[in-house]
Amino acid sequence: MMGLLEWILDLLLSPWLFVPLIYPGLISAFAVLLFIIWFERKLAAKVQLRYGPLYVLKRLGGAIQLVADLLRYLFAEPIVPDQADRLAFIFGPILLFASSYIAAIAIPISYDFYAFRSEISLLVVLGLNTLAPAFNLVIGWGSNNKFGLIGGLREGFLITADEIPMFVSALAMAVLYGTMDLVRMVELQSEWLWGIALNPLAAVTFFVLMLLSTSRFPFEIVEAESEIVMGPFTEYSGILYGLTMGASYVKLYVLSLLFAILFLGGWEPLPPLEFPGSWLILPGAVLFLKALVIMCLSVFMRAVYPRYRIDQALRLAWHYLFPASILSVFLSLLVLSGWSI
Amino acid sequence: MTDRRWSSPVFRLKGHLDAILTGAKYLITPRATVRYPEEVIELPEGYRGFIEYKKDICISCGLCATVCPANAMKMYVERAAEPGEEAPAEEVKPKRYPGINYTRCIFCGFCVDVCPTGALEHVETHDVAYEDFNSMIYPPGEFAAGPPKPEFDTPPRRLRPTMDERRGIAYEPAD
Amino acid sequence: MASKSESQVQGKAEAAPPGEIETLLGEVLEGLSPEISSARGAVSVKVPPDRLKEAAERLKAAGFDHVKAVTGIDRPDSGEIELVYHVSSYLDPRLSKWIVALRTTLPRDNPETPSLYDVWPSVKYHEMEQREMLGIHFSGHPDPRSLLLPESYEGVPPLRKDFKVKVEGINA
Amino acid sequence: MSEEEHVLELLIGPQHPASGHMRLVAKVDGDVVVSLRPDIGYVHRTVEKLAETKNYIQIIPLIERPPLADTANHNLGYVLALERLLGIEAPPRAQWLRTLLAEMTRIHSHFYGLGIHGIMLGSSTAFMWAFWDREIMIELAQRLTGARLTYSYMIPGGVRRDLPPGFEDEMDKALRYLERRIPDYHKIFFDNPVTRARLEGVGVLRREDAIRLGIVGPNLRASGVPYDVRKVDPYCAYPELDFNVVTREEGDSLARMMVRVGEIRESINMIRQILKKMPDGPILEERYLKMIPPKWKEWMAQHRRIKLPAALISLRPPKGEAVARVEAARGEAVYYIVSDGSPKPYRFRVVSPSIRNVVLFEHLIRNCRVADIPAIYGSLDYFPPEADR
Repeated sequence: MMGLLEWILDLLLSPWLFVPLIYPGLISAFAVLLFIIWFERKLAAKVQLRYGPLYVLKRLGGAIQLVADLLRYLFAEPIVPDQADRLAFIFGPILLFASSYIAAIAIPISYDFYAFRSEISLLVVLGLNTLAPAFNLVIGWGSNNKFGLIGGLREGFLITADEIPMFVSALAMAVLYGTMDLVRMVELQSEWLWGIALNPLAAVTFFVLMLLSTSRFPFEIVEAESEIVMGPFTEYSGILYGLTMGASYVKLYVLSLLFAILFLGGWEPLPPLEFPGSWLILPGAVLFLKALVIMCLSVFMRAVYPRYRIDQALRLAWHYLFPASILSVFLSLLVLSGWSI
Repeated sequence: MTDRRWSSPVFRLKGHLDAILTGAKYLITPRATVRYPEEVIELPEGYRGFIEYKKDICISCGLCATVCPANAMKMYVERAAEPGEEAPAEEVKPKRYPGINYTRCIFCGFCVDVCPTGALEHVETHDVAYEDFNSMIYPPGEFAAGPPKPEFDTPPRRLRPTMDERRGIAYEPAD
Repeated sequence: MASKSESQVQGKAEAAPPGEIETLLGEVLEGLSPEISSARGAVSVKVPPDRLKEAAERLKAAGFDHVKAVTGIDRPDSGEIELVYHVSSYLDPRLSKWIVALRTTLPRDNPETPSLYDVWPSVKYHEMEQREMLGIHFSGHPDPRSLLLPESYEGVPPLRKDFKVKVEGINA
Repeated sequence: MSEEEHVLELLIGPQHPASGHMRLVAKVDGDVVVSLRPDIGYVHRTVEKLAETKNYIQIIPLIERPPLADTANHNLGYVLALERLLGIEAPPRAQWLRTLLAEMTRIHSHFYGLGIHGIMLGSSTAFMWAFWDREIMIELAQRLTGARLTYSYMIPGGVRRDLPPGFEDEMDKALRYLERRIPDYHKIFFDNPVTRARLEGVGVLRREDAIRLGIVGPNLRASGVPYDVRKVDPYCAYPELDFNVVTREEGDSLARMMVRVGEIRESINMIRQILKKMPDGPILEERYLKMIPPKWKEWMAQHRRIKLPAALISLRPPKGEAVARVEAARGEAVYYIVSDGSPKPYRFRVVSPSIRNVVLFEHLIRNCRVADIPAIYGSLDYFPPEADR
């Protein structure tokens, strides 16, 4: 009996299962999702002189509001409109959610704990992460709704505008570290300085692009309630809607983890503690906390900003962020040359 | 008259910073919400809420029903005695008394202001929930039995609003 | 804010003394057989229906640059519908003191009049409203839709006196 | 491609988060709005016809319903027209009290408009803040009138209540609070670079067009026309108040918003002056005051309220007509009453500011982007029930 339990524990703790399934994969993604949406609402509410979610578990300020919402979504009937393309309509949200989360498997959580280590793991994360917006297009087109169509097209415009500069500003860090291996990047940062100090331009650009690609304010353009109702997700209800709504937060989560690794020193510095399992828990927790701070900062923007118009967001991306990302590559080279002197 | 400063990216950057810092400042500002069923705002004196009817001083003039803009107030004829039947005086010569229909009442207070004897007066209540429309209609007898009162599961905390220079309205415990 | 001084000038502008506005209107509308009257601070000019548009054009030229209200009044007793355009001016401080009621009467069974949209575009929605509410036909109006009533509405135009509102009486 | 193939007809409303009770029929080519047609009437409630069935005093609550955020100014417009018809005038203190409530209402109505504009641009903070600060004036108005919005405060010949005790101090604190808040609004919303980007140069209404189309209120003044009924045809206490007409020259959405902000500041100043200069005296015209039974005099003085004399219930104005205009928060409101000598008006005409501004939808929302529809809509402070009446 004990043998079986140990075997299961071993299996779960094996990185090939633990990473995609538990952390930073599916389960922690869900947990973060439940927390961050609640926290976003609480933050906005505080700035707006009100309480936000309160009555579901009042002692903790309504902390499990999202669990209640999730239950409601689960039991609500997902209505598929007659005129919609059923296949695209139903599988769109599932694939959207899956593709938002899938990049998490390539994220290492300590020097020796990762699903796989590759010379190009940065590219794997960025590449997988680019998949998601395509399904927004599918959803928008498949739901056969004019607002959905416009929302999908907006996403289509934004894909290139945010992904290309994001690639470049992430690659600026690869240039700086001389590697695309995320584990090696953390190692180097612990020897030198955090990435954000070495190349602040890349960090700022990456952060703004993160907001843009995950549809946070002020770039909440794809959904834009007062303009196009809910964009691609206008026709959705029930758990399918829940998936579409969660997808962008999961994407934010993955990108925040990446941000923490690229710019904030990953799981370094580790607190000098020793306890059973600390080899896994400590670096994981440090990385998670850093990512959480980034996420909180991102969702705080809801309380500060209105939304840009799509042409303004595109102009910002192409006129300012894209040149800034190119500049950050040169900045990396400059830093490197300064380093070698 | 367009502000030229806005064309400068540095000025815009300052605008972004200002906005974010102002948002952050309000993270530590006290909230304004009154959590209603647990806390109840005390209404000012003279609030135009539900109406109290003192039938004993009513002179059946019908002005309240005439002035009512929403036709909520109506004069009801009390039970009239059959000819020849022995009955109390008010049933032989039936009087009319007002009754109110709160599905229509708009709480303008004209009836209260026009009542020549002061038989009608507002009470500071506005939050009564009904289960059906019929129970919102009060014929004279029920109307005279007193205004409806809100029911709370637990007695609410009463808050008195006072103006405050820093918070706008400060709600302080009333008792 | 730049025009603070301008507005103060306007605020202090002398009102046309009584009589002056009537004289002015008389001059402007000369030859259109206007009946000018004033009561309770309001000036009223009545013209025959066929002169309405010309009167409007002349008033516009005199500085009355917008219409505040278009009102049809159904008068079944005399078999007429009275049409009133309340006009005034934004720019001329001497005229903007006044609201001039330009009025005419139309036969009740076939109320038709040229739309004043060409003269004052500001009448657009008011005329649409009077059209559906009183059944006045404004020929040349650019928008044939109904405004407030549903397109499918049929029956007596609601603001005609023969459209009766059923009201619950106070003793009902 | 032919026109039909690439123009999409977008039905915005009446079931849309930002349409209000109306439908906007937009023709969209890509992200550009080719043309837009407002379809109103979804909340038409036949005020003009209903008024013909009601006594004059019963119309007061009726005309307060359509312009819900801006009741006092419309109440005032109607009462002024009625008083003109009756040939009476309210005593000075009543005039000042009317002005006070009118300006308080202007402040909370403008906050309402700014808040709606905020949420249309996606700034939930501006929305929530504005709706909270609106509450300040509503709370004070409630102490004065006994109701939050539907005051029915002004009656022919005067007002129904006098200032409650301690009102001046409370108002002073409230005004100082609002003055403290406005800089924060500037930082987080008005001067937020995103707001600027969304509003500057968007929906420009040129001065000539504003005049030609008969636009009213802040929308007119944002296009550089200093027309304000409070200056042009002053009523109540306005001739004795020192205030500026806020105007802007640009005529874009930002200018319209900033005119409202400026008017909030002017109203704050005006309320200070009103409370300082308000004369003492009765709050109801003498002839009506005399009709109130003497036994109520003491009660009235104690409660600072009046009793309605029965004569006010069935006013019979002489045969004739009267027209009055007021500067309501959203613009000039015109009231036109035709009396045939009976206790009910023969014809009653309300021209609310929103019905005069509705033409701006088709005029301004053209050759702009889909995202500009709510940006311009919000800047107009258009209120569908007020337009539909």
